[in-house]
Amino acid sequence: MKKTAIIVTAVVMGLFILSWVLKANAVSATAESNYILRGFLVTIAAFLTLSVLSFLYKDNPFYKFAEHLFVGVSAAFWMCLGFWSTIVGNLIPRVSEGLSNTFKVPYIGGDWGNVLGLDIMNVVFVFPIIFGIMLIMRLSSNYGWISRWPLALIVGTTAGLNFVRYLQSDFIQQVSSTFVPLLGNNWTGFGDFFSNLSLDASGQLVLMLANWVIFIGVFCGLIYFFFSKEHTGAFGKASRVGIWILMITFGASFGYTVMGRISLLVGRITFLFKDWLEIIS
Amino acid sequence: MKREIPLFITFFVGTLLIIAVFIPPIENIEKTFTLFFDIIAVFAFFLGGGNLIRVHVHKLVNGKKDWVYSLVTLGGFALMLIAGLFKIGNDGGIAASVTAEGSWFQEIFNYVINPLQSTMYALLAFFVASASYRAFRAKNKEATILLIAAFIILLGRTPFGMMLTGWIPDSFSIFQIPNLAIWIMNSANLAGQRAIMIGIGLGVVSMSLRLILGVERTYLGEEGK
Amino acid sequence: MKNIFSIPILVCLVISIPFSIFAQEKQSDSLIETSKVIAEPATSLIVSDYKYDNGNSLKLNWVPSIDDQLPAGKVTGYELFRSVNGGGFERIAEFPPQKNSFQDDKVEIGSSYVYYIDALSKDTATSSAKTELINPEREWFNAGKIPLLIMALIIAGSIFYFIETARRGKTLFVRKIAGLEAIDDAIGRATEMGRPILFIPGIQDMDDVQTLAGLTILGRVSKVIADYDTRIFMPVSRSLVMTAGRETIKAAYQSAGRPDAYSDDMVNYITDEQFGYVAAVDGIMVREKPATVFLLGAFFAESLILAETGNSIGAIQIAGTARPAQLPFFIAACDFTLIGEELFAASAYLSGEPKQMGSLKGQDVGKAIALIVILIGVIAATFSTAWDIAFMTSIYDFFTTIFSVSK
Amino acid sequence: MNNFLLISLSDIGVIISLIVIFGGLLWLFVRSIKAKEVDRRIIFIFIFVAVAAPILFPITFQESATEVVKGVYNKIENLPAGSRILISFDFDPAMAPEVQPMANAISAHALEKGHKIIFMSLWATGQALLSQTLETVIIPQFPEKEEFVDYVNIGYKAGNEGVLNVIVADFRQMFPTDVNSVPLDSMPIFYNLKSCKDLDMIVSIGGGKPGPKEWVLFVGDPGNIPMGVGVAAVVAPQLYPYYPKQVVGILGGVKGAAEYESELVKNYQKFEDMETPGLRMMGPQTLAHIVIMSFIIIGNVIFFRSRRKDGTK
Repeated sequence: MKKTAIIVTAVVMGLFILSWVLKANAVSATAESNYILRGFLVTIAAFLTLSVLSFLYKDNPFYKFAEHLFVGVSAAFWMCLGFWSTIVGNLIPRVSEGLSNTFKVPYIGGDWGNVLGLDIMNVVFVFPIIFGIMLIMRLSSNYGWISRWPLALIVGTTAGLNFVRYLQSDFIQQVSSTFVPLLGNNWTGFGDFFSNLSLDASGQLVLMLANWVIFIGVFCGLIYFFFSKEHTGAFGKASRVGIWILMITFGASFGYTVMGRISLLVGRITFLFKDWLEIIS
Repeated sequence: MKREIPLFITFFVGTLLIIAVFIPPIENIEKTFTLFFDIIAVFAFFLGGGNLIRVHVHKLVNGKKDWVYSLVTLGGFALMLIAGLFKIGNDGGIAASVTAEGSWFQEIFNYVINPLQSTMYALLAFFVASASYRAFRAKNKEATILLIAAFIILLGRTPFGMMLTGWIPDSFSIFQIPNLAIWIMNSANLAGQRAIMIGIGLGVVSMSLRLILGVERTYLGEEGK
Repeated sequence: MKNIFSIPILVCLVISIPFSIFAQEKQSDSLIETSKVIAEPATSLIVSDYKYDNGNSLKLNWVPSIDDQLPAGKVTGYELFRSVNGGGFERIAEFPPQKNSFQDDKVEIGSSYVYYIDALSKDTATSSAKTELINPEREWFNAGKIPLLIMALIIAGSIFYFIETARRGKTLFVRKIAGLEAIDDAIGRATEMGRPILFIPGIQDMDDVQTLAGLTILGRVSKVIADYDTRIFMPVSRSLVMTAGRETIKAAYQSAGRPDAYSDDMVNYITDEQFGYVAAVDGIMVREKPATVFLLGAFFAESLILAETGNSIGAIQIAGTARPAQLPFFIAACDFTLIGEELFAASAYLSGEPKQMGSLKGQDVGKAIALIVILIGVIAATFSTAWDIAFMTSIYDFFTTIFSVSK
Repeated sequence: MNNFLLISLSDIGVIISLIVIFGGLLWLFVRSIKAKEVDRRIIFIFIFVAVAAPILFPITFQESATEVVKGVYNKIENLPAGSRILISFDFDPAMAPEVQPMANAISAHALEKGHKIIFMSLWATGQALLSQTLETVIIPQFPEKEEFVDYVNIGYKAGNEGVLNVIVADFRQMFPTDVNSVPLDSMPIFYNLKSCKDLDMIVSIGGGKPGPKEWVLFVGDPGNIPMGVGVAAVVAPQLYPYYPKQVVGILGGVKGAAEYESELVKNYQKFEDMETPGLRMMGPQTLAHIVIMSFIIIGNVIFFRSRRKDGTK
């Protein structure tokens, strides 16, 4: 067991170096000056790609390596971005002119005027700093409880913002979008309707049917979500239709999604074939 | 005090933000609070980063199983942090964009994070297949409906849908599978999505209210009373 | 039953009274000028402050040129000019023929404005008279949002009402929710097998209500865990969620009387990066082989990666999210799925507290309102488009006004 | 002669891979009649071959634009020249193969019509992809267009929906400068443009959060600005409720991109020989779909066979 592991590692290392050399050689033919580094970078990208794909077979040391590297590098990636774009980009310009100059970002404090000789914006934006520090108090065992304050602030913000937002876009807007005319948009009477009974995809009957399905679907779907009433009798039947509609929705969304997922794999395989192996152009 | 102040903060901020929507002069206050959140979240990064270091150093020192990999994590973390905070290789010094082309930060992103990220994402192509193989079986009425809907849409997304049903005359073109697929997406699928969305809207409203009123306070580590 | 439906009907009736008055309000048309020989200017250009805003809109009305009264008349369109604080006039908008009003949303409080409008014919433009100088004004209440306010009050009111009713001791019925019934069994199973439980609260931060819903369910789950002494892993992708998660589990252990059994290592921050997090969680799954996996919160593309990996190790999986796009994957790959609203209801349901149960009944009032309004709206829309019945059209207009996204 | 050989080589490749795929599926189907479950790794191999083979030996299919896609196309087509359009790159490299073709096609179309484009991103990781589009599509295809006049890249700002909340009222508060620290006030394209409300159209390309949905909720709806969206296939059904009232059209996944490309190729001489990554990607798509559908059938055959077995016992 141990032996095979060593052999596999050795083979992979060998291939890695081979790829590095070949790749560096291929890159050196172009204008790129730093071809040894470039060859290494493309090789490592390919190596990491294959390492992750190997997880499909089973967990293995290569996957573990890729996973741990990913965690470390990406955690630092987001930390740096948060620092530069939020702290330097959004906080400093609002609290301190001196620091803004140090970091060479345009100072925007002072937009809100002064009270008692203090810049309002400077003062207001000291609060998140205080709350941020309170959060870090978590590390202290005696004063850890104070980290609940910033947590409470955040939860309050979340609750307040989402209350109106969801009410508007997920409730109110969706309700009014369901006001569909059950006879279609250009109804010309029953006579016309019966003399023109085609199942053309953009035809009147089909559009009408869609509106019926939307109406009944939303109606029964909502009934399914009722919590305070036993789903029996007519109510139960409607809730059952509701489940069916939900099932169609889930099936349809699933089927529709497959395409996107395949594209991602196309992207990766193209990378391997084109940028690494260069067997397609 | 340990209890009441956080509850009061939640109540006060939540109520303020709801009322602000209706008062034009302070309707922009939510932007300030969104910024507050972003700033506090960056402070939280220090907590998270510190925790990450603590966990892996702990593994390393105690020589726990797979400690070698903790070394990889710590190494990657340190490398990226230095590259990003000191903007190594970014032309223009401190004012340069942190993601400038050619910088270490961007190179590591391009050749390490990007392939890892995209390949993890690409695993979905395989999992979508294995999930549909296992889950789409006609076990009962609901599962059968799920299966049929998925199958029609899948067919409709390929040229084969048209090849199979292209012979159907135009006056019955709804039965051509690509048309049927679009029809399902725009009717039943839309209805289901809407019912779910209306429900979610109410769920969020009710949840927000419970939080603001302090009925729900688990996140503070307290039992509701 | 009677309770749920009677409230919204009553409420609809009451709120419809002031609104029907609103709907009746009409602009008085001024008389059309007598005709002249060439392309006439537009007349009666009136500018007024747009009420109910922060002073950033002005409303303009005019009577189209007399040559624009017939279809295919001489007028090809209009151009609107504006001067700010006595400066030069600039063109700010153009309109097709027959147009007679405009709302200028690009004004600032503290500035003054003058407008005039040009009627364009094939090769000339004739100007209307200039308007009076106007300053946009700031109001302290946005009356344009009254419908939203009313909806918010009704729904919040009924939730509040039922919370109070329940608090006073009236028992309210709540139906069973499949996934939730399974939670205790799933934890019991993990205990029997001696394997851990994995809890994943989604990948969003505390600014998403779904994360909060996940955490409240965690509160109930960890109580059972503390009793059974089962191991729990909770890798998270946001450090704020880590903080909240630790607080939650710690409190559960404390209330179970076993604070020593709690350790901060139960909850760990991995990385903010979506797929980095997924890679790590997949690793944890195949190495620790949890018997039960909870996926409750906001999920994106990773939903299926996590659920399929969980399935491959034979774990019982209970999932729930309010992201409609991810629900199909959970339905396909997990044993139990909380669909949308059920996720939010779960925390209330699991708590078993009357107050929380009451809020569920309040939500149902919201749904009842939606059902009734949809029914009326659909009927009105049907009759008004098919047979053009004025009464139905006004009902339809009334409901679409209330149920519209206000600016 | 050489050319002829090449074509036939690729044809042989196509034939061999098709035989491998369909032969394998047939074998599995025969096995399934005996109610034998298939290991998930076998499914993985099939998917890999079905996707990899058409990349090596290209197979393409015909596409024609559907109504929802035409909605976006026609809106850009019918805006008067010189209109200002904002295009937001709200995706990361992982999502890029699916949605970047749309971003490229729409940008090229808008510039060709003489519109002015403001590029931005709500995703930190979208910024690099945005530069990529500028360098590989905009600059080579439209060398006559000037930065700051015809297009500008204002880059990324952290804050997700917060950013949207601000720019719907004021751009300069969030983006005082463009990505290279050039103040917005110095650019002709930003002349008289205070907030999103002054734009003629917004196109958001993405698939996660924040993305097109947030654009609709925070900018399109409150500002009453025409919105076009391009999304990863996974979220497209979720956006259908917004069409046609809140968005003018939706491009869903690679198929949406392929349809848009086919429309461009059909109507513009300039784009006749353009890169059509969307159209090209439909080959692997089709084969993979067939494989998945076959596995659904195989799964059901196994299910019914095993149920019958259980029944007779």
